[in-house]
Amino acid sequence: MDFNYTDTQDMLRDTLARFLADTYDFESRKKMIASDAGRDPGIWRALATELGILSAPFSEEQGGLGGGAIENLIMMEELGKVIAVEPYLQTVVIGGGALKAVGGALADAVIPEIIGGNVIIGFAYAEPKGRYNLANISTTAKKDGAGYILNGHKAVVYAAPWATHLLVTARTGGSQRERAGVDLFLIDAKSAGITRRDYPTVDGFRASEVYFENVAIPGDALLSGGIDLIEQIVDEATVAVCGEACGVTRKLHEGTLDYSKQRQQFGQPIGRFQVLQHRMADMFLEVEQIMSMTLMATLKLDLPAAERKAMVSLAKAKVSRSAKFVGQNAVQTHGGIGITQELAIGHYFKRATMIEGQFGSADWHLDRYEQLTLSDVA
Amino acid sequence: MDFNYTDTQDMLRDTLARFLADTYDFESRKKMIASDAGRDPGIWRALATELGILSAPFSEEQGGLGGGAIENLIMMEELGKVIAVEPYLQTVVIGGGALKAVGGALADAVIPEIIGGNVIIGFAYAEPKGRYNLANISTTAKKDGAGYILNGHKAVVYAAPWATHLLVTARTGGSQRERAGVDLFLIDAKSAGITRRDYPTVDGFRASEVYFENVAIPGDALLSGGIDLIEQIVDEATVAVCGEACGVTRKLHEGTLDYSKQRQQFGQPIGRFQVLQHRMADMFLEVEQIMSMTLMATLKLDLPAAERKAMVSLAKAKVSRSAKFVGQNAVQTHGGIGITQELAIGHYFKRATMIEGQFGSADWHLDRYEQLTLSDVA
Amino acid sequence: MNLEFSPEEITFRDEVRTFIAENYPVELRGKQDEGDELSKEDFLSWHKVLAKKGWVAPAWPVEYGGTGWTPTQRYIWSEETARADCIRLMPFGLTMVGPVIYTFGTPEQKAKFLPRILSGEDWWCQGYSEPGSGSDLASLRTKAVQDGDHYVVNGQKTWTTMAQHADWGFFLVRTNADAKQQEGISFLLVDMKTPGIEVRPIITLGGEHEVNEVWLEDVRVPVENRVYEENKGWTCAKFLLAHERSGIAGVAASKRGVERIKEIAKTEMDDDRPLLTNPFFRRKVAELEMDLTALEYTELRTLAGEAQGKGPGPESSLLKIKGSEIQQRITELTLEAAGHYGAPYFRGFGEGDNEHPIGPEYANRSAPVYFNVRKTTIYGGSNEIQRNIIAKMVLGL
Amino acid sequence: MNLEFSPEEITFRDEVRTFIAENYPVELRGKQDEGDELSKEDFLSWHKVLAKKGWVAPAWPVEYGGTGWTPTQRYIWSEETARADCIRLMPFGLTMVGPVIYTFGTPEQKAKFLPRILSGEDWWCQGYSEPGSGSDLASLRTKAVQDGDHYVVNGQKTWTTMAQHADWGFFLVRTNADAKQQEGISFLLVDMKTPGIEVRPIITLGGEHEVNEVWLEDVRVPVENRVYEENKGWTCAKFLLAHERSGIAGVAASKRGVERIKEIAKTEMDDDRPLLTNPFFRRKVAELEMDLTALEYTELRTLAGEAQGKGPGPESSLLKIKGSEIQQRITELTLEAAGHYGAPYFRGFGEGDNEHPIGPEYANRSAPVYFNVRKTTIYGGSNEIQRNIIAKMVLGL
Repeated sequence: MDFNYTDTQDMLRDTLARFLADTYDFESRKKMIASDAGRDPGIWRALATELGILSAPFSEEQGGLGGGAIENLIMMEELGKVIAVEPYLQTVVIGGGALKAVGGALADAVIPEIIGGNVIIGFAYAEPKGRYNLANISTTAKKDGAGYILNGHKAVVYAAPWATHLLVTARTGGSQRERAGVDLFLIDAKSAGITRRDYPTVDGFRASEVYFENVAIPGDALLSGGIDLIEQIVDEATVAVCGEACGVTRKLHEGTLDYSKQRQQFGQPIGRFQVLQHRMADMFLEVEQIMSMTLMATLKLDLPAAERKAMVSLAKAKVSRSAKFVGQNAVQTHGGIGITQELAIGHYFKRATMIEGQFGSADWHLDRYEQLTLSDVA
Repeated sequence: MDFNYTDTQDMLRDTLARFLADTYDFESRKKMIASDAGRDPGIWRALATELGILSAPFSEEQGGLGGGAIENLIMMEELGKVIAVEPYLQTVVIGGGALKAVGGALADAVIPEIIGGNVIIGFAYAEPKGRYNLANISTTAKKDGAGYILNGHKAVVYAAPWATHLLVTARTGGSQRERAGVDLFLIDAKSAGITRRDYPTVDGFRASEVYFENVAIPGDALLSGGIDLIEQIVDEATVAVCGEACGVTRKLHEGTLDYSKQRQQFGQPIGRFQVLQHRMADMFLEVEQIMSMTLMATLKLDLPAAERKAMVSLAKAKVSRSAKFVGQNAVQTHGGIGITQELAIGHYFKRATMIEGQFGSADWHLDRYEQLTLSDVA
Repeated sequence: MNLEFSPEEITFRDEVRTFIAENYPVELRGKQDEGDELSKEDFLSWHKVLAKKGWVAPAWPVEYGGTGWTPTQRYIWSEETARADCIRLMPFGLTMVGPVIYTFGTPEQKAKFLPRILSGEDWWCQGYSEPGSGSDLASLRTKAVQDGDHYVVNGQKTWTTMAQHADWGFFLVRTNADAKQQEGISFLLVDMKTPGIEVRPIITLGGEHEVNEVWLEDVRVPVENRVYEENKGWTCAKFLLAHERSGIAGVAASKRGVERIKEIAKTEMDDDRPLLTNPFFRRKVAELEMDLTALEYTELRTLAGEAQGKGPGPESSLLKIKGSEIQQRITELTLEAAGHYGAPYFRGFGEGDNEHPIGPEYANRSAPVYFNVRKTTIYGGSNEIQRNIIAKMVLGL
Repeated sequence: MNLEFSPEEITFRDEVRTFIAENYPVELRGKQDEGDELSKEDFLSWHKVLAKKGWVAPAWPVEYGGTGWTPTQRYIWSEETARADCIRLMPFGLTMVGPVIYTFGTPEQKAKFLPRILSGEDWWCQGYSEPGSGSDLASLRTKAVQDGDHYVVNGQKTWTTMAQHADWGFFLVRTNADAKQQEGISFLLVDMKTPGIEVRPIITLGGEHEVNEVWLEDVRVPVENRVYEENKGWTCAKFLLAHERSGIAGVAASKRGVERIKEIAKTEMDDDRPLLTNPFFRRKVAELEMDLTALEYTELRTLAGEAQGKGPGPESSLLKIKGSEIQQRITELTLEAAGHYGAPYFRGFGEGDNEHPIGPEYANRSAPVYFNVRKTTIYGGSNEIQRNIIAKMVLGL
């Protein structure tokens, strides 16, 4: 057993942290998300070219640094610390992860473009009615000669307004909610027949409703692997979001701690009040446990699917609950100022709140865990 | 709407409280429960004859004071304040309640004996396997001429070692778990074929496993009403236990408050520490809500069965949870001394703990509530 | 002891129900439920209907325009308005400064201000909190120095709800810097159009402009606008805080909130079944109903005590604590129900925008309302302060 | 970074497993699971097996009789012993006074005491708490006055676990009443057979006699039995408290406890189905596993830090807080599973009593164990104290 980061990993973290400290202060972020585009494309370009770190989780053959889930964790944690709205999760973790998993010509073609910062991917998996069941989808991909015809409506596709490509789940066969027949496609976001309705999200990102109307896609857009592949990449994404939560909640805790040392009430810093001291101790406990669970799940991503799913779900359930606890108590300890747009704390709280439900709520993940591990009472 | 007690009710409470203050101090109680009998029969006699208050919830025609559920609440609350082990719940609330509900010759015969202190009743309803489902019983009462033959095993029958009569649920027909065919019998505890294994309970009472082996009982031992009647009296008993919880938790809170004002640590009474202050404020909140829910449920006992059950369950669920919170925090605030036999607080805690599950845990009652009120999603 | 309404009370309830059904403004329907931001016009629209009927200030003494209702009638009133999803009027005039004026004010003050509060002519705001004095209200530093028949007020207030619309504000100011904190404070009524007042918006997490900073620079306030004695303003403030707490349980509104969640969860799907059949979602609803029932009966017991002349004491802190926690849990459940559609940030339709909203209608405002309602455990004396009050005033710690 | 055991570690694990299977005393099997009260003989029986093997004090330095295991091996050891339901040895000699002696003691003290701790010859108890000093340990008042080559000790200790069996005790005593609280304390090793010592039982809620009061009247203790410098006993005490906390997470034992609940809930019926299929009971089990996993990986991270030379710092308070809460939740669930059969108070079989216990076997001790385990959030520095420590030492508040 070993919990140490390698020197390369430490360096990756330092490089990114230093870059974000220079570019992603709270005021700069505010401007980015208020801009028409909702981001500063220069940041992504710099990550790709100047820092060259979008390559971190890819194999050396694919032009990467030879990393994997731990590198994604490091990246997500640091991005979380500045509540960055960069499409790293969608593009590198999810899109890149899917391509790594299937390999082949498509991967060889697209991964270098991801590393180079030329491809941004939106993950179009959710639908208006399916909630967290990845197989409960109505979007269809009908075989049409060598290709497919895509029809459907995907909900709340983060990063879609910026995306060059969409990674889409669609049904090629089987009936509603059946696992068999669900497939994954990587398609050009500009394909004819795709329309979008773009909007900001409450946590500062941009997203879209994406509508597919008889969108013709080539046969090689299919990433073979079906629902198993989709579950795998969603598990990887879930753990990456846990990594982001490590950064977000640590900042919530630190910010609250700092505030409590400065803010005076009743003639003393509020951090002198024992009730707030214990609350911040409890927040510390939760932040540490978020870290522990995220590491655990990261290190278990390579296990067989049933065990991987169980442990990812256990981690996400804990992270969801702890993020809620930390976020709510950070706001409460700040008082009114905690729920204004003025201070960073409120923005971290908003992101923490959305992380709670992303890729499944605590209840949903506990349910999945139970189905996998506590159902055998024969 | 009116939340006032009548003068008669106030008087009832005062009479009982004064008597218990004289007779049921902590040391006296300790001696009673450590004695062979496990109680001081003189107390019950005095309640019946000297104070004449076992008559409180019975109608005037039956020799009572014309009271009902509110009188039971008052009695149970005051008994709870001294964690009395008297069989009021079993004898007056449950046994008396069943007889009041059915009326007739049996009621006319037995109620005066209850009032007079000559009858003590054990309620034999639980079984080793049925948990809280009152219809999931294996004890059978087979018709035999004019009477019945009883066979079975009843679990943890509180007050059975002291009982002159047993109120027994048994199946006269139908299959396991079927509501139809469950009936209620009031029988002589000395009937041939009844054996008992007696033991103390963790909360200071005495109880028994009761075994029926071909016990012949007369036909008029049947209290007609079946499962509906049984549910009604168990609901009444449940609310009475909530009433007891009012007394028990109030004492837990008061005792903790007193202790926190005396106990010195770090040069000051521990009640000066804000964390303990807030905890005791929260205990106060819970105690008040136990009172509110108990009053609510008491006043709704006469509603139609579905609504009565829903509101009793809502009350018991809240009382169970709040009693746990108050009990655990009382002990924690006392520190080590809270879990010794020396101080009263630990004994209140033990009773509060057993109240949690009595007649159904919080989860069980929430489940019943949901079945009754939140199942209609057509 | 009983819970039943008398025949008279049932008649009253039916009268209220009919009145609401016939008179609640059509354009307001659904707005409270959806958590829509409400405009000044929205509030005034319902206010004026009630004012016309004489029901706008149920708790006021009859001589000043109250209804003379019993506590039970007032309970019925709040039940019925919540049940019908009526918007809740702003409290600053009706339940805050109004009672202070009729309790502590001069005959002139009563004559001048009370009718305009009732009519809706004056929109009030509250100048209490300051950047440096939140929970520690008595440490406020905005000072008022007498100059002839005026006070000259300088300082800064914050969290001033709806000050952007206000005609008048009631302000706590320091009139004696040498006295002990609570003994040098006065209670002033300030015309918000007085020169030297600047109102600056504070935008909260959901994007709402509800609260403001109010900057006061050499603001001249006639001495006749001081309520009660100089340096005795804390008496008014304490009176008002207790008054504020007793209504803050918000039971009737929360009941409506829980009903709405049930409605949502009956149609919103959780994979292949209605969300309300998910045992854990359903359990959270049941737990809300449980805790809300406990709060309701605790409030009823308090009301019964009040009817017997026991004023709303520090016990009312209980109502504030539990009421606010329940309000927050309702918003948490709504956001949970929204699932993916909690994320889109949608600020209502622009002119001529006829597109459908994104996701189910209730979901649009679920996250902003969730964020916004975090305030309920902070304002009106934070829940930490309420627990301090209970510890000190009720438990003697 | 990886979680896998090396081939050597797997070999070691198999060796441990085999050793336990072949050597764990037959008469002890099942006792830990059932929460049975354990006798001195029970403890010694297992102790001696381990002493013979040389595995009784894994964490001690090799020179004093430790095993020289890596942190991972120690982790495997605690996993495997818990998995096999081995009873947990009393910590007073092995993990408390032993480390103090080999860290701070004289060569003579080491030579005299350490071998007898390892062999099990001496049974130790801890004289720390006093009736007036619980959480505020440094306020202790038992005093020791030097008289020639002896200290004369007077005072009273309490919560002294298993003192009724003890040969030796380690005591904190005040040797300088004028110094600041923590600076006048010394650490003494006391022969429990010395005249003037009286041990009085304290019976806890489940009826157990685990803890005692220890009264000391003119107890003469040789000065050579003082560990470390006079008035510097607090240094030993702090060392020991940190040492105590790091093992107190109890992860392996709690894992076993959760496994046991699952076994129970697979057969125990909830009406017509196994209790484990009740969604709410099952959810509580899952939540326990979730929190226990979070604790386990937090402990592993701490161990990894220790392996790199970062001592168990105040962060270990986290392990104490969460570990004790989880232990309590396990007992709560067991009691819940017992249903009606949580109530009978059954203190084991008398001689020749061949009757079945009342209810299912696991249920007999469920309530007493629940009551008893409330102590885990109180002892070893209450969880309130641990939160104070985190606030002060980690958060700088």
